[in-house]
Amino acid sequence: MLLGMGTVFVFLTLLVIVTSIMSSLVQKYGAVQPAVLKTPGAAGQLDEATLLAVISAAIHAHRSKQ
Amino acid sequence: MLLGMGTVFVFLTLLVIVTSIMSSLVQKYGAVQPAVLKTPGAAGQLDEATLLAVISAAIHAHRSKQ
Amino acid sequence: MLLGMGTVFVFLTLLVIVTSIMSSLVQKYGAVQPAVLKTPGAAGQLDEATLLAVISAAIHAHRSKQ
Amino acid sequence: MESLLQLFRDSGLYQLEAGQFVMILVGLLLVFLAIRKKFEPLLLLPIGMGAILVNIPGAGFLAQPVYDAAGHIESPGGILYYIYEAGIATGMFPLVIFMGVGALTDFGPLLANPRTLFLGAAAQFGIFTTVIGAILLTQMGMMDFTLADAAAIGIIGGADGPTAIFVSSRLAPDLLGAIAVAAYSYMALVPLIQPPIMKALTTVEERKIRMEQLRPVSQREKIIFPLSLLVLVALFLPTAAPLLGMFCFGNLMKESGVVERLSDTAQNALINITTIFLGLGVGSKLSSDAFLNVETLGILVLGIVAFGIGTASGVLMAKLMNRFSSMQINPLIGAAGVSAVPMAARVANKVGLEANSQNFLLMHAMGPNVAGVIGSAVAAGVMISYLG
Amino acid sequence: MESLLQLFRDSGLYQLEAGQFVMILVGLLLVFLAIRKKFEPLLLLPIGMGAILVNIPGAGFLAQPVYDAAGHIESPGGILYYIYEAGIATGMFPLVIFMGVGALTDFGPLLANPRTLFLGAAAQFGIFTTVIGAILLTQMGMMDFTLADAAAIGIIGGADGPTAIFVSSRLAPDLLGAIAVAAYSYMALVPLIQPPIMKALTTVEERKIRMEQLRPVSQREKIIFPLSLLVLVALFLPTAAPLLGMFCFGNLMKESGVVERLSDTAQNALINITTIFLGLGVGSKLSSDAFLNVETLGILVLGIVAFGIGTASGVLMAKLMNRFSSMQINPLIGAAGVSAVPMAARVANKVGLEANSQNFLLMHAMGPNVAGVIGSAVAAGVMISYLG
Amino acid sequence: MESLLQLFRDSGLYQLEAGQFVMILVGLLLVFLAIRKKFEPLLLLPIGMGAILVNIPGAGFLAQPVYDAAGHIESPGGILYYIYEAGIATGMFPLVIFMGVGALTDFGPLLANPRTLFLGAAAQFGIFTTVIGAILLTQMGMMDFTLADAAAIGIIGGADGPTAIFVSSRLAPDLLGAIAVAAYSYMALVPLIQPPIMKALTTVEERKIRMEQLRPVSQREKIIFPLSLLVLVALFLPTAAPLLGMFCFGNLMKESGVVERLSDTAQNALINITTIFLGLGVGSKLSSDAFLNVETLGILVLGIVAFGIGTASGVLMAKLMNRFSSMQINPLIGAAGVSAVPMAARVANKVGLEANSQNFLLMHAMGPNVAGVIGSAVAAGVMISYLG
Ligand code: NA
Ligand code: NA
Ligand code: NA
Repeated sequence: MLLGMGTVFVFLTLLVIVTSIMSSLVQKYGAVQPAVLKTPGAAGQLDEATLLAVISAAIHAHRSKQ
Repeated sequence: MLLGMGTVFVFLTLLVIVTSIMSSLVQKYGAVQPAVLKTPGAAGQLDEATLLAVISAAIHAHRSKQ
Repeated sequence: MLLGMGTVFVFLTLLVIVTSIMSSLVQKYGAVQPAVLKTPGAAGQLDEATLLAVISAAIHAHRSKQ
Repeated sequence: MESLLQLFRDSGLYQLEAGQFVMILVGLLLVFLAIRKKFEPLLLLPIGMGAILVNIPGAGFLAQPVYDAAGHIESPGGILYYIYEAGIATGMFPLVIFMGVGALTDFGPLLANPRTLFLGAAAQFGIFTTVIGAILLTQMGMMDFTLADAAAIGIIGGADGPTAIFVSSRLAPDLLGAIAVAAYSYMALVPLIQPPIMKALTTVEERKIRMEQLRPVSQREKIIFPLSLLVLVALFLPTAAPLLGMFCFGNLMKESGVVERLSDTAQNALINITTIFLGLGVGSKLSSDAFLNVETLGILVLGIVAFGIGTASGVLMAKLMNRFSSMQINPLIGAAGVSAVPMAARVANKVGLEANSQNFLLMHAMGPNVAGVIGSAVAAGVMISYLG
Repeated sequence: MESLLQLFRDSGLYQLEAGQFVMILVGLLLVFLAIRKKFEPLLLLPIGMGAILVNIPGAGFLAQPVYDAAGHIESPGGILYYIYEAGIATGMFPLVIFMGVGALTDFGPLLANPRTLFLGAAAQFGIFTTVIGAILLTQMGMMDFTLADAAAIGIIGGADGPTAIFVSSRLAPDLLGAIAVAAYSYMALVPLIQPPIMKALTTVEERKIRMEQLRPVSQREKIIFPLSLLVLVALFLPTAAPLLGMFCFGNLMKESGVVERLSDTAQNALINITTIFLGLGVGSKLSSDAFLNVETLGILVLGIVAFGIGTASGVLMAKLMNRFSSMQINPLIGAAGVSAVPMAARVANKVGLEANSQNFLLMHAMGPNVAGVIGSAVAAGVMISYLG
Repeated sequence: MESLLQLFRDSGLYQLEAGQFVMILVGLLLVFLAIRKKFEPLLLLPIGMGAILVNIPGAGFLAQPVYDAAGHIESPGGILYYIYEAGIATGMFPLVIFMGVGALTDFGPLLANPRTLFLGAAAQFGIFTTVIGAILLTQMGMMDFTLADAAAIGIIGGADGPTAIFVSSRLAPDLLGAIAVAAYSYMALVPLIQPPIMKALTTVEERKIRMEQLRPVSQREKIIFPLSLLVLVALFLPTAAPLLGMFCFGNLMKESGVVERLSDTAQNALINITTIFLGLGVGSKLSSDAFLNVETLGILVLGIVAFGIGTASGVLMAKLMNRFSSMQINPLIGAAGVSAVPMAARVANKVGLEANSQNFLLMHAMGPNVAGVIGSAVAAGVMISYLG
């Protein structure tokens, strides 16, 4: 059981090391903080398409009035 | 494979014909454009019942005050 | 089939009796009407934690400005 | 050339039998009724589509999967096969729907006036009469129903779709399609079927009876009620426990107020997903050989008789109760005892308003209405106990 | 000591084979492309994670369950095993996704201009060319594809993920992983792959063609269309009925307007849940022995050829149609016939705007775009009819 | 008469055994604790209802289905049978829940202060001590636990419900009910169990330690972290990969920001649906013969011991770390290392505020809190590696 507890510790120590290295690398090289873009992803694409559709329809409608 | 492609074309040609006939029939006979009713369906019925309940409760309450 | 119908009646009669007793007991002893607390339950706990987090972060931020 | 022949042999035109063609038309009719006439569209639209799909020759929607010796899929089954076997043959879908209905049900009106449970009991009279009717028709040689078939048909009179499907899946799987279609069709026809019966059995004076405002019901009563019901079921009618147990569980999730996210899901995402698949699965039972026969006609006739008797029994029970009590009940709300929530309650309200434009019966009718749900589940338990 | 050895023997380091290591890197690459490059993230993120998980040695994600004689589970299977067997081997997940896509699709632009169906047909040309290509490669001894494999690979040219997965699960389960990855990758690459082809095959004048505004389409037409399509499928191409039947059902739920809660669920909770599991299940097919071989290279090359030919055929078909009709079509919208909704339509719009900044093609391109979905499902039906 | 006897023989009263009656009371108690005392109601309400249902004699909630020779259902199984076999025996439900928990978890505080992972490691000490305790109790002849049983019981000390259920389903299915009930009960009792231990092991001065504000963590770190964790698991502890793989997948869906609709579904509809069925399925393991015995008592006692030791170890580890570092940690946050997210973190915050009303520890405690989730999943992997 000591062995079990040891494994948990060794594994989490590894994770601390990897995480620390990762964080310092990101902070060093990923200098430009990526703005938290709320990209809607492919899921949002249909909505975006709808939006574009609405806009182009509005433009059409506007033009046909002139 | 030409056969496969042919089948796709024949099928979609049929669909074009059927769709065109359907559309012209609808436009001819279904003259009165059915207003796009947002009928909430049976799902909404409970809500509607709740609404009615609230209304009748309100009327009761109003009356009991008089 | 009379038996079947009888069973339904006997069972629902029992339910009427039990329900009536239950209701009168609740109205008698549960005098203090438990306000209908909209407790968000464990599910809401994360949100609550987030809220607390935001508050404490705001306090920290405020303090660090001083 | 060979390929062309293969394609033609695969085509629907080549394979289509008359029965399948008629069933596709039946499916289209159900879709039409759902969309145009708003006949219980949540169920009849998927059922109609399921009926169309299952009758497309060569499409294999009901194909059984084939496994090789190692247990790997050699040829996959059809989607409707999987849906039916996993959700309907097992009884899972109607039970999950019942849980969702429980989470949508407010027992407040029933708790404010528990006597309305008698109305919900009386309205199940149609169920048992119909069973006798089905047995008689068989004895007269006009139909060929077993006792189990008769019981499943009778449940149509309970005006409760999931209960009818659950009982059919246990007692008469072959009739499931016809029974479900009949149950949902008659539920949709409540505004047409009930009013004449209600008016024939009541005087204008009775229809004008104003009922006392219902007392407010505490949250605690609403929490204890489903638990009491469940304990009674456990003690006296365990065969009704699957349906009523899930129903009480759903209701407790709602009323307890501590698991709102589960209650919301049971009322929305989960019941909707299940409804889509339940409808398709029921539709898959509408094959021509199961539907296009004289038994279906018998089911439709017996179903509407059951429905009518249930409505009448509810109204008459209310009149009977008025003889023995000073607290008068408007007999119209007895008709709501058939279930068909909340349509039947609204019909009672509407007929009441015709007699007296100031008489709002809706909340009073919701009591027998939800009592009817319990009543038909109890009747289902009785049937399964005798015949299951 | 014994335990320590056991732990080491269980560890990934000890067991990891080179192939698994490479496949974990492939999984990480897919995740990277999904997150950083926004390559169809809804699918490629779960697929990438599935690929990583399935290649962890000793984690047992694909372990088969072991049952004892009494039918009880002795040793449970891995989660990816259950997901793959229940959802992908059966064809359930792609069909449920297709239902959701149907509920997300607006056939209005197609109904306003049904001739765009020809563009959706033409763009399937790539599918059939690729099949011939795959057969040739095999005859030349460079690859080893059966006819069924070739058909499944060809569907990549249809630029429709669920269709490709459905066909692969029926005709070439071993290639499913590579085919799905290729299909979704190329769908994501539409903005890179299509424009050069579109520009090479059209003159600036053609790209400037302004199209008439689309007529408004009534709700009734939108309701009748999916039913007409379904009847045609039933009569002439039943093997396409699983895909198109579910698609029409989803669309009818949306357009009928009477089952909004079901339609909402099909468009959201249900399609999302299915997408998560579909992605993981597809990823589970990315084992090193199934993916790291010359066939995958062949699939990738053939896939992009199919894609390119499909794009070109759509554009050329539009030009051909302009010869025979006075109502001019901007040939750019022909490229949208490959499906990849709505990315391909947006690319057509963008290339059109480059030629003429007042030329909004998006709505016009949505017609061939959804026609492409129908077209590739029809092509899938043809393939399954010949080879299934 | 015969029928009446049948009904009576079917009734619960006739069949009810004392054990079942007691277990129904246990179910009602769990429901009461869930509703009135808000003890983890999301799980304990469904578990309690499942316990009631499964102990209704003759209701058949756990009935096994019977198939005929052709593979058709002759007699369907009970709903709890299907739920348990499909979702819990397979391990699917806890894994799906873990994915949802991943999508709900913010690793920000942990990334800002990765040393808190040591606290999450230390708090697993209770797990291993308990295993030894269970073995000792068996050797003393007081209980009868196998090594696998002992390991499953120990996981209660991890204060993580899905992990406990997952491990039990693999190592000790017979104890699953009691272990799950113990795990969730103690998680609910965190505000009662932890404070005395925390206060006994710390001085007022220690509890007053103010911690530096956490640095902001970039989105990129949050994206890379779950992938790093997954790679480490793949390399060094594959048996923890099912739990941590799904957890990392859920977290990546959330943090990547490109699949919001999937992440939302994983956090809501999907986790809620799974929670309902997981609870019912766990409850179905609360049969009288599995629960009403001395082993359950042992599990309850060992569980709380494990919990207490875990809490103490976390606090002591924090004190130890303060000896070797100038950056002081308030030892109270060590107690949050047991998991029980976010209750344990809130308890740390509350006890901290009692010592110093300006000391907000919540965000600092979230680090060890989520570290505890990782820690117990790692411990679970170790157990399965040794004993699975
Ligand atoms: Na009823
Ligand atoms: Na296509
Ligand atoms: Na833990």
